[in-house]
Amino acid sequence: MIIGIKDYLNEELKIILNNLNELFNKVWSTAKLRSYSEGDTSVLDELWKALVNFGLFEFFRDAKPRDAAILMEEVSSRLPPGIVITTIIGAVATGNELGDEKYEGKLKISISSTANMAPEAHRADVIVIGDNLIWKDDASVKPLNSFDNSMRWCQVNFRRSTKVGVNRDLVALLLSAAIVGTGKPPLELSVDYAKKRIAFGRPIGAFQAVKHKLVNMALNIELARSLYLRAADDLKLAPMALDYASRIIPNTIRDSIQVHGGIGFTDELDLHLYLRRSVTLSKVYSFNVDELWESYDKSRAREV
Amino acid sequence: MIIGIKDYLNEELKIILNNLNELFNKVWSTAKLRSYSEGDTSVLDELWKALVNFGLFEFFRDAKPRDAAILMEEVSSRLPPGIVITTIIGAVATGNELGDEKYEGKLKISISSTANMAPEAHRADVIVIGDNLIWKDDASVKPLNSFDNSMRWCQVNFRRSTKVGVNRDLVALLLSAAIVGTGKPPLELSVDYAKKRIAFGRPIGAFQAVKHKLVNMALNIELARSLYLRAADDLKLAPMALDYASRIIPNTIRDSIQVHGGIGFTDELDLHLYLRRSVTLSKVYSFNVDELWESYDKSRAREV
Amino acid sequence: MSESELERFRDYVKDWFIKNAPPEMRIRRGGIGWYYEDPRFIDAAVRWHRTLYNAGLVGISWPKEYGGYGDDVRKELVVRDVALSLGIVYPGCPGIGLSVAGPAILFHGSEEQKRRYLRRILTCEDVWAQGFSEPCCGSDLAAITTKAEDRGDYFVLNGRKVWSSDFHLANYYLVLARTGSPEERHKGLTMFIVDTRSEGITYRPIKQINGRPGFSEVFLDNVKVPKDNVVGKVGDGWRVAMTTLNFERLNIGGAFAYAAASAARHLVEVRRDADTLALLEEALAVKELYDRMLMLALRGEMVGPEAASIKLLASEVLEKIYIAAVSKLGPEALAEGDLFEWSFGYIDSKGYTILSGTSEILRNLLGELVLGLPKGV
Amino acid sequence: MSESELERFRDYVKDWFIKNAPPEMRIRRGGIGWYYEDPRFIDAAVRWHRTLYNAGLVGISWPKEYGGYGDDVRKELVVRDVALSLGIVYPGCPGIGLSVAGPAILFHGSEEQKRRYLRRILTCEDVWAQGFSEPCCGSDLAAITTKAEDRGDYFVLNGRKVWSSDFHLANYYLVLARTGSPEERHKGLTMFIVDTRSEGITYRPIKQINGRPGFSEVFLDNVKVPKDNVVGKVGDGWRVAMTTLNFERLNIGGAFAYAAASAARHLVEVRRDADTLALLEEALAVKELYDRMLMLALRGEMVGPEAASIKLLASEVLEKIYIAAVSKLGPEALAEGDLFEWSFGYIDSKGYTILSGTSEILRNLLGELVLGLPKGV
Repeated sequence: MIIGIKDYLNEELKIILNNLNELFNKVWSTAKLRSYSEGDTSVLDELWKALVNFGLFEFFRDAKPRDAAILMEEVSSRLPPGIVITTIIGAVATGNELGDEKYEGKLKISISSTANMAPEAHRADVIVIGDNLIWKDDASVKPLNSFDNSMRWCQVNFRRSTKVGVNRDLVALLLSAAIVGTGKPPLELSVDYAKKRIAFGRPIGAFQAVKHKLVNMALNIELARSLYLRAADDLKLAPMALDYASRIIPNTIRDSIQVHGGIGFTDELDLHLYLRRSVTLSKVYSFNVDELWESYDKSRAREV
Repeated sequence: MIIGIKDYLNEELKIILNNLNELFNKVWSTAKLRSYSEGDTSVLDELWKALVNFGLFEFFRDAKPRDAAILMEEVSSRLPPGIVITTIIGAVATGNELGDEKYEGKLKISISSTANMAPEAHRADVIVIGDNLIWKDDASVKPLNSFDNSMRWCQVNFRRSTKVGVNRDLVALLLSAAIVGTGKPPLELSVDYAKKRIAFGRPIGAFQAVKHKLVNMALNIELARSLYLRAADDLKLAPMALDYASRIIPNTIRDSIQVHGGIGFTDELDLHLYLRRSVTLSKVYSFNVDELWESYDKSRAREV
Repeated sequence: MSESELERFRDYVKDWFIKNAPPEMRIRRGGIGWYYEDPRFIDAAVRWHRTLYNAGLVGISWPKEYGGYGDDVRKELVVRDVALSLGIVYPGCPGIGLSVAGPAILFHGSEEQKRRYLRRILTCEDVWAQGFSEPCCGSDLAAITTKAEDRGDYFVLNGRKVWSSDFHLANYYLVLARTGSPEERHKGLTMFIVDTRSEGITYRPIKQINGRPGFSEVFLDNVKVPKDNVVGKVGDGWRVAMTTLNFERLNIGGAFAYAAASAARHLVEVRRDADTLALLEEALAVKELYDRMLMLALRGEMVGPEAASIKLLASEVLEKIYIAAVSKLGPEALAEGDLFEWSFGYIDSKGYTILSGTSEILRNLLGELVLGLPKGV
Repeated sequence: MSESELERFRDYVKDWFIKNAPPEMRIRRGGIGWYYEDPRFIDAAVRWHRTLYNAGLVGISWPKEYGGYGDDVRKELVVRDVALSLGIVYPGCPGIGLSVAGPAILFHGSEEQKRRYLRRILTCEDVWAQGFSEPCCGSDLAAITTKAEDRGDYFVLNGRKVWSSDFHLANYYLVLARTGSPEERHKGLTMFIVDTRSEGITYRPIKQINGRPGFSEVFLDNVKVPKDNVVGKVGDGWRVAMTTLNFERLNIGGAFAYAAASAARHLVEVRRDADTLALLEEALAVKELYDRMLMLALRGEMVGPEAASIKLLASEVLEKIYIAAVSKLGPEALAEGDLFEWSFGYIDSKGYTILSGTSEILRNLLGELVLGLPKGV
């Protein structure tokens, strides 16, 4: 809410984002997300079909990293089932191993860097763990009760895999954008709430404790967004952008609950859904400290 | 300002603290501290004599760790020349190597854990670096322009030393109490200022941004104090108490400058003197991370 | 009681817990020990509570004439410390009987109320809930609108309450209601003991983001309350509420402080770095501040507004510990298995800085009542 | 200008700096590069500034008719970035001419004022200071009391200003004064250009806690100011001040942002751990946000209140970096020697979150003007 992405919003992108939002308004809602969490796959099927028709997956075929990340932020902010996110990332970050089908919505993809664990693997046709490409039929997949059951962790054991080249920096870029996306609606909900909710005779947003918290939330999101935009031009910074978003955005969503007070802690509001998704996205791909420094050094080497 | 030390304040200690404060009111001031920083040693001589007559150093001969720490907090809050602090610590933390004179004010002591550096060594009769006991005549001491020139770092080279047993936990305890002491006056000055200074038609302490900052400052001091009081009963926690106070209290003093705004950044106020001293005290003795964990494990072993 | 006697008592309690605590009362790593919130554990928790009471380990410092043991309060500290260190639930009774209703009645109740209610709180024969907040007013308690009308022999209560924890389990309800006019704000309030089975009471459990039905919205529709059930005097409800809240904050804060120390100790078993060291230090400092404040509170009988600092600090450090744990662990913390408890703490602890006074309200209160700063606007 | 042209320009500038920057204009590790504040460096800094200007590296995007180079603003970003990355002072002129007075005159000044002042700002022939705050009112600028009375041909100013940085070096003074009544608050203000050598001006340098005479208290005693020296219109001073402050915050924030990125990069050479990684990420994010905002500002001419976010964020991360450095280093950072510069940054940076609007004031402003939250109380 400080500057958003207006500096990079050309006419084409603006139209795509608008249309995408209309699509989500029509076919998706957090109510549907909640049924998906409880195992109702029909809502996923409906959304998936709409996204394929819209050409969402197709868009990522030739998108520049920056545009891909900006679109990912928007998609993620609508909280689709986790498999939508992992499929896009899996498509963008792999080479020709998965053919054209990955951009046609014909393949659902799960991706992870943790041995034997992958998000949404039970919905996937193909699972990418590290540099292992695993087809559904070669794996036994056990979905686990998870922190975010709309992006469920699965235990994955496989009999056979082939090697696949994964652009880890691109994974990091898209994940950081996706995490930033989860922070946006809670911020907007909180600013609205702070304007309306009255306590001690005035809107709570008039009190500095609330006002300054909201400002910090908006700034945090803007900073995490800035870092991924920077990383889009210098991909070696993407792991740092992911690290940053992972640390900052979930806490920003926590603050949105704090601003709402007791009502924020109830399941009747959606805030915790964003929190659960945000944290889950932060665990899809991990870079250890050494990898982060190595990546920074490579980026630094390119500069003065 | 939350509970202070009232839970441990028996009649005897109360009288000692009151008398000590009267003494400082009479013979000491930050104006004198400023002349001391500029090289005027006469103000030190005057204060030293008064402290000896008062029996300050003598008090530490038999004091329990908790009482010693509480008194150290009070002494430190009055910002005496650094040599007063290091002499007390040097006396308490060493064994018989320095004889009775160390409690009689006949010896000025510098203490440090950093090779070739010691605070106030140029004022000391004896310098304790690590387990080296170095007499003035065996050392060449070069005072350096320092962050706090009332507790000046010196470069120390020595021709001869003897070994000395230093109770590092006691050093840590007294230093943590001394650091807490430096936080108290800035908090009090800030609370007073926030009650008087008017902006936008009301005292600035009415604004939550200021009010909550002051509350945090008071709580930080109370927490650091609580941890050193706990450590006084379980000395193995003293290095953690020092680590905590070193991280928390200087930042609390920085907040006191923030609360004062522009005037807080002027040399006309004393706030920065407390900040300089606080940071300097945090560097007298250092424990690396391994030592801190080792110390914690020893303390833990004593518990359930 | 001397230091060495206390040490021996600690050893005794430790042995006793190790021998007697049933498996379901052992807190998994990172848990806070509010297991009674989990419906599966309520019966076991109540049984455990009674075992503790019968063994002389609950109500240690409460007066003998009301069912307590009239003993040294430091023993209570020791018991709680040992229980938390061992990772055992203490005590077990749901609701706010021991932490809030008990102290409110001890300090403001009539002799008859003390005799009638206190012992049954200690034995967990009664479970208490609290009815202060309303949909209009959570933080701004002086603005509540639930009306209590004097009808001669009794009062009639009408209104709506929210955030009543464990109401679905409670048989008594401590209710703050307006006996004066709205303009009087906090001067027009009175505190009542209400039987939850009274005619006219209905409730709607609200699902929390932790997945549990922890609190309810409670509707009071012409509920008759006998005059004997006023705690303190009519119009004195604000003062009773404040003592009550001070106690609640000290008690909840204490539970959080001990949980934080325990969680921090677990965390540093999982990961040792500068962050976790800092959190451990902070947690130990908060716990020590709580111990100190409790001792002071018990010397002077009343707990002052500074008690808010314990709940404030402990809830915040506990939240930070859970955040650190989830942030440092891999996806294993986000799915069923050994580490899943951390993510329950992660979500649950977001409530700790809201319940019983948000951090923002508590900082106001500390600034104004403890530091003496001008009233906020 | 294409990306590859910009890349070539970067290489050119890098070579140029390496060849031409004198040793005393190379910032020691952790320094922010405000070396002109150190009296020993002023002459060298002014010389350096002129060298930069003559080489076409200052005023790149300013209009040609006023002494600028009328070129692509991205080149300005590149120059600043390269200078900071190499640890070289940029630009060198003391005071607020380039950062504040220049933009104020560019956007609100008369054609004559533009011609008269802008070029001499670029060449550092004139040094400017700013007279907004007063002892009564630092944060509450709308309450200032310095009076400007209309005497027909000229105004007469009376009052007292504080926090005027570099006043002792300045020959022009940008003064906000009250032409209306106090009740009008921000509606009764006007902005003036005042010659510091005018009769009736005296000043008292105030020593800062960093040991330097950075700012002065300035006394205006019947100071005559020609009518031509009003910037914008009479009564329009608040609007001029706000643009000016927006620019100041963007510019100072930019300097801080670049300094933070540079200091963070130095810090991670000293120590690599989770803290310093987090600070590096934050500093790079702030710098990127600044670059983005500057580009936006230049597309639409005026800088809005969101500029405050840069100064707010950059000052806070820079402060945190210095705190981390001093906290992680040994006593060597506290005494003369290679690392002493860190402790200068440590003390100096405590001013960054105060000057040009405290963090508290800027958060209010962002909350109200950018997020649209209700006005504070």
